Amino acid sequence: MYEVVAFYLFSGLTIGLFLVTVMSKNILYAMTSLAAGMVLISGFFFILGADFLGVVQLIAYVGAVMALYSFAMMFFDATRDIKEKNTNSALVFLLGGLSALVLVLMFAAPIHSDAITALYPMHEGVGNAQDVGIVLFTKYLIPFEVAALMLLVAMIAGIILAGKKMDQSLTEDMSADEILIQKDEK
Amino acid sequence: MMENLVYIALFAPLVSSLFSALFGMSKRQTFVGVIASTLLFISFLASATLASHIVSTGTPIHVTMMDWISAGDLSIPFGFLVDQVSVTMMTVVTLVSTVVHIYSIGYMDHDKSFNRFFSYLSAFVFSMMILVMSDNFAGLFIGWEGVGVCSWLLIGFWYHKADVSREENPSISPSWAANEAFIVNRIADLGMLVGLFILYWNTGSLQYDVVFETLPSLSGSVLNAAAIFLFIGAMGKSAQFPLHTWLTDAMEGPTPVSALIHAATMVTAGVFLVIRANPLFGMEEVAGVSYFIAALGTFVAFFAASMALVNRDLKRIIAFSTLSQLGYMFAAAGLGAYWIALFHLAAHAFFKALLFLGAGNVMHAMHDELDIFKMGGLKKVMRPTYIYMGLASLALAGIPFFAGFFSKDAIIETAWNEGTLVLWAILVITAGMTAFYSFRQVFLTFEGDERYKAFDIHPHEMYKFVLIAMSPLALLAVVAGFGMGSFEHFVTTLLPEYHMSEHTHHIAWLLGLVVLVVAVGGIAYAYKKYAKGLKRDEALENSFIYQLLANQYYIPQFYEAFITKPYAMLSEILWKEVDMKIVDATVDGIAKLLYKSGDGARRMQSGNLSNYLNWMAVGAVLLLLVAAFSAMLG
Amino acid sequence: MIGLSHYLIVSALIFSIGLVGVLRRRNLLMLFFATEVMLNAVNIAFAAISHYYNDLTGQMFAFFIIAIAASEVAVGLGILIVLYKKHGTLDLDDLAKMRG
Amino acid sequence: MDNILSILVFFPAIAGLLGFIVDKESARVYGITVAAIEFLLSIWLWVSFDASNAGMQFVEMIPLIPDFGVSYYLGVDGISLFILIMAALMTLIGMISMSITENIKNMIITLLFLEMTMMGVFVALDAIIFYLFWELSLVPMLYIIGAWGGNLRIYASVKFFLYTFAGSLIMLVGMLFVAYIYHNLTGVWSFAITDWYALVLPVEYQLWLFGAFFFGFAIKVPMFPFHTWLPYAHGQAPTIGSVILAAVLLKMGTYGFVRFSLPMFPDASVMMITPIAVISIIMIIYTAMVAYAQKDIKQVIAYSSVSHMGIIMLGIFAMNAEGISGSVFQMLSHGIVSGALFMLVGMIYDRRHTKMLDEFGGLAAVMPKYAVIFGIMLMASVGLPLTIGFVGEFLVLLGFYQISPVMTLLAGTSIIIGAIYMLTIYKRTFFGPVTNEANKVLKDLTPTETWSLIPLVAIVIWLGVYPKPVLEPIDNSVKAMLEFMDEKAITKEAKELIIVAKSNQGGA
Repeated sequence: MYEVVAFYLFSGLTIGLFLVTVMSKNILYAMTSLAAGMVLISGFFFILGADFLGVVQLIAYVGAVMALYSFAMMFFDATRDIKEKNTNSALVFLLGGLSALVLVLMFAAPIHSDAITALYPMHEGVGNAQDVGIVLFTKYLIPFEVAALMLLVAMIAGIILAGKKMDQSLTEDMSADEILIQKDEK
Repeated sequence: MMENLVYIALFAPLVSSLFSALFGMSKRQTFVGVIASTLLFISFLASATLASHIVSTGTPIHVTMMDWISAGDLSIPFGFLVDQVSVTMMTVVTLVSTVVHIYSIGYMDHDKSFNRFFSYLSAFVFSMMILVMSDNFAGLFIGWEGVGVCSWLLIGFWYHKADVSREENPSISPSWAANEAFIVNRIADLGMLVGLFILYWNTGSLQYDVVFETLPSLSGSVLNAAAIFLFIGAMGKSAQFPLHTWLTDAMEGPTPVSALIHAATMVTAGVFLVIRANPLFGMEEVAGVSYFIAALGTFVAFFAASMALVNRDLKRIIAFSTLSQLGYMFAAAGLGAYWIALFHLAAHAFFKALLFLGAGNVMHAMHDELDIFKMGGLKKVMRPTYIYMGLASLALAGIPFFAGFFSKDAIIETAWNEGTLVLWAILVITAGMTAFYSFRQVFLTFEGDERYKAFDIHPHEMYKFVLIAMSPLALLAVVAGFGMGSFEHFVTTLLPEYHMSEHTHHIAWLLGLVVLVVAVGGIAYAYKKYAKGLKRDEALENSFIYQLLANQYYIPQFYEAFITKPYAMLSEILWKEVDMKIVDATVDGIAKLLYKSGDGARRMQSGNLSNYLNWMAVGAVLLLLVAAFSAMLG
Repeated sequence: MIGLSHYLIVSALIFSIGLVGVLRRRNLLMLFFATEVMLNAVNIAFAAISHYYNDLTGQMFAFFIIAIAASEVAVGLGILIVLYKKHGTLDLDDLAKMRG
Repeated sequence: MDNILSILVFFPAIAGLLGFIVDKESARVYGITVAAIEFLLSIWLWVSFDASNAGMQFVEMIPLIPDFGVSYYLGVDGISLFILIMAALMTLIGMISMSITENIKNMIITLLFLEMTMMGVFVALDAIIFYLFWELSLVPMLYIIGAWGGNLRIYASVKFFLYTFAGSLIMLVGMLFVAYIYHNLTGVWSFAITDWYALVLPVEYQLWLFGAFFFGFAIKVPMFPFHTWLPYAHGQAPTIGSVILAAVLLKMGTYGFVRFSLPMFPDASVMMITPIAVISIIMIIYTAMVAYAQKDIKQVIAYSSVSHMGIIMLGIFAMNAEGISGSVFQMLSHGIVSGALFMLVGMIYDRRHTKMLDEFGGLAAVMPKYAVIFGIMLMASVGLPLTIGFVGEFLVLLGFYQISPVMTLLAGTSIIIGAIYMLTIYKRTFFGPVTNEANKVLKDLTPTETWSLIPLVAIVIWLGVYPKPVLEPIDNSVKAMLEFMDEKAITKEAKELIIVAKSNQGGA
């Protein structure tokens, strides 16, 4: 029973929060609601018994990713409202609505095939983290390593991209070209 | 020995043609004509020897030279068969050809394309020899088309003449007439080809002997179809209605050509085909077709004679008369009297060639003037020609003891004998008309007042040697009829015999008398009307019937208005409207559509990431929809 | 009782919200947020499927998605910063340099 | 000389590469020499060809991609042998009579490459190799039309290229599908045509595949309504381009039908007889009428080509040895005759720089030799007996009569309307008085021109009088093919319609 309550609660909150993310003009609001939504999503994971995933979600998303966004925001002027020309909004909502409709219809349809056998079944009495660990380090070892490498590459890339010309002020009204010109003149 | 003679008879004209062709582009050389004539004479001698051999032994000579086409089960050799029928044709063809060749040396004397002329003329004889000598239908078709091409070349011999309006010259121009002849013949040739196909697929061969042996085992409808299509072929070559218009237009060619091709030999090829294929046409099952042939022949005999009555063109009158006589031959062949048809063919070849050559003399004398209304009184300067043409006309009119009397009378008698009284009546009337127009022409040309003087023409007689060369034809035109009995005996070893019934036999003298009276009546009327001089009757010349006949029943105009012009128009429409605007435009349209859609799609590449995302979403949603629908359906 | 379909529907809805965001937004940073939303929606679906079919594969995929999302953010934000330095804006309409 | 076929294919290409270092002045002589050697090689091939053997000869096979069964597989039989020789001959004669002077070196090299592709198409026994040469042949021709053509050359060459290319892509899909089925059935990949022959396909597959191949071949032939690229290509191409296009490239399409469609899909072929015959008859009559309306001599001959190709198509679907042998023979005949006609038109164009009928008239008096040779070719074109044109046309019509008398009658009108347009252009060009002042001073054929045409005239008459040396090997191969088709056919209709020659039953 509590599962039902939790599900609907989380669902409602998540959808609401994400709507704020998508609709808000203020980056700060958007980011905050996004972070909150992600926390709630980890709630889904806990309900679904994917404890480890939930934890990773909290750490990686809410912790790392959102932290990154916060830092990034500091480079931009986040206090101002974003001025956007949100044209074609009819088309946007039509497409969004349509895709939602179709997806919902598809997922709401009863699933016929029961004959799906688990490739890597969960084990009774074994903790989720343990289970995940076993599969991750046996069957998915190579993807896992590749992912690790990818993260490393991404990290370096992020540092290099963001770290260029950190000595220059970004708040002055100067375009990058002008900055470069100034630099050349020195 | 005899085989060699066959080859000599066949190839001497070819050698002659090739030899003349060597000098085709150089200036006139008399020796070319002499050598060509000599070679033709050799061919004639060989044919005559073969004829006497066949007469004495009665066994046909059959030689196979080499394979021609063999594919699948079809095997066509170059094989030649010299039997009673073909040897008759060979002798007639080579004899007339030799005379015409010698005649041409004189007639074409002043033409700068003298050598070329002999090349064409000999090539024609070669083709004609193949036509008559072949032992199979395909070989016949080679000759059939070969004579067509030579006729095209020779009709259009004076190709440099410009096109003029139909009122000025009913044949427009030699090259126009040549093309008309070729194309009309091609129409008939298609029929003939189909006839060959029918025979091949039903008998498995195109050899005469195999085909004729197999015929009795075939169904009636096949036989009828074969007979009809073969006869369509014959109709074209022999210019039967409605494919007759080319023959009179073919008179644009030099006169020796008209004499050889359009009177004596080529146009009789159709008759020859029917005679050759007599085992087919004589069958019970195809009696209907044969009767149609006879009826059509009779109709053409009358139809052509009617047009000859009023024509003013010397050569065209003879051409119409040729047409009319071909009708007689078909009537005989259709009624089953093949040997009579063949006999009339031979006799007609002699006197009609003579008539044409005589007309050539007149033309030569009159500086190519052909209007008989502008002649008259020529007998003073051209007595030998007058005699020749007179003899030939007597033969044509069927006056007793001339060649035409025997053969034409036999045909008319046959019509009576078969009980086809309507045909008989028409043929008798036509005989009268024939006599009238023949002598109308002779009298207008040679008798009466000398109208040519008004046009400042100074006629002169033809060269002596030419006149001498014509003498064999004149002789034959007079005496050929006496060989009828032996001829019958000779050819009926191969052709079916045809005897008059007792009853007909008894009243034969009466029938002959009727024809004679009608013919003499025709001559007498012509004499009365024209011998003293030309008195033109405006009222008559303006009457509807006269105009109708003078304009050939408006058939050429009809063809032009309803076939030639619509064809050209349709072609133009097909090209400009259909091909350019529909077929090609569709292709270009597809290309343009692709180009335009590319141009339109280019706008999607706005460079704005947001737009791209929109398009991506559109695509994704579409894919989702497809997935959803296919899931629902499948 | 909550079944697989419920989760999937929630996932679909969240995904569509993300889609709307992606389509609607002109600010690159906001676009990033929207893509995060979409990624998370998919993660929910994976986890749910994993749960209901008793199979770990779904979770594995979710892990990798998180890893990819993290990399994406790292690189993407780096690029955003460079862009901002260069153009002083993150608005897509102003960045339309690819126009052909 | 076991690998004579490889030599035949690659000798021109290698010579073409070497051509780059040849001096510009001697390029023409070089090209003619190479083409002559190539022609002699092809004659040598004929001499050593065993006419009584109906199968593939001089076979060469080198696996290229063994995993997918692609191999370098060449061979020649009676059907392809003579097309090969004709291609070599027409290239040689086209080069001799060529009047182009600008960029002559490039032209020679292009022609030699073109010759390679033509040879390749006709000897390839592997579908991939066949397709390779098939597509490659477009490139030199595109270049010839696009670089040396008339005013609309870019439009014409692009149209030619894209149109035929689109068709052959569909054919490629068909080929891949056949290979796929072959793999499914046998477990190994093979693109060898001889292996594909052995496939017995369900009728439904046959129909689809027939359709796929049909597009590739039909556009090349070109069949109505895919023919509109041809008048443009011919109209704009230089003489040499038209000669090769008409003589050889068009034959690729009909050859494809004989080589692929008939033996691989006998049932589908039989089922498609009526539609194809209808299209062919439309081709024959319609394009002949369109030809009659043309104002440009070259366009007349271009449209007449389409009309004659209709006869060839009809013969291929006669399903008996008479028709198919006739059809293959007609390919040779049309190649030589239309090639010669295009050369003749090119010669008058060189003199007057116009091809418009209205500009001419009375040429027979000014250029008698030209008129004579044109006349002979014209007569061959309208199918006069004892010229090369008759044998094929006669056999085709004879063969097709077995299928349908009525359609044969309709197709037979070709001999009438063919004569109509041909005689009309002849009359308008050569007969009548010389009206145009410019025509009065025209020179007759030069010795080079005469001697490049004399061999063609000789062939036209030789093969008209004695076609046996050529017809016999063709006929043997065709009979063998028909017998094979008859055995392979699965539907009753096909078995009934395919006529195995009596002389071949139980034999070969």
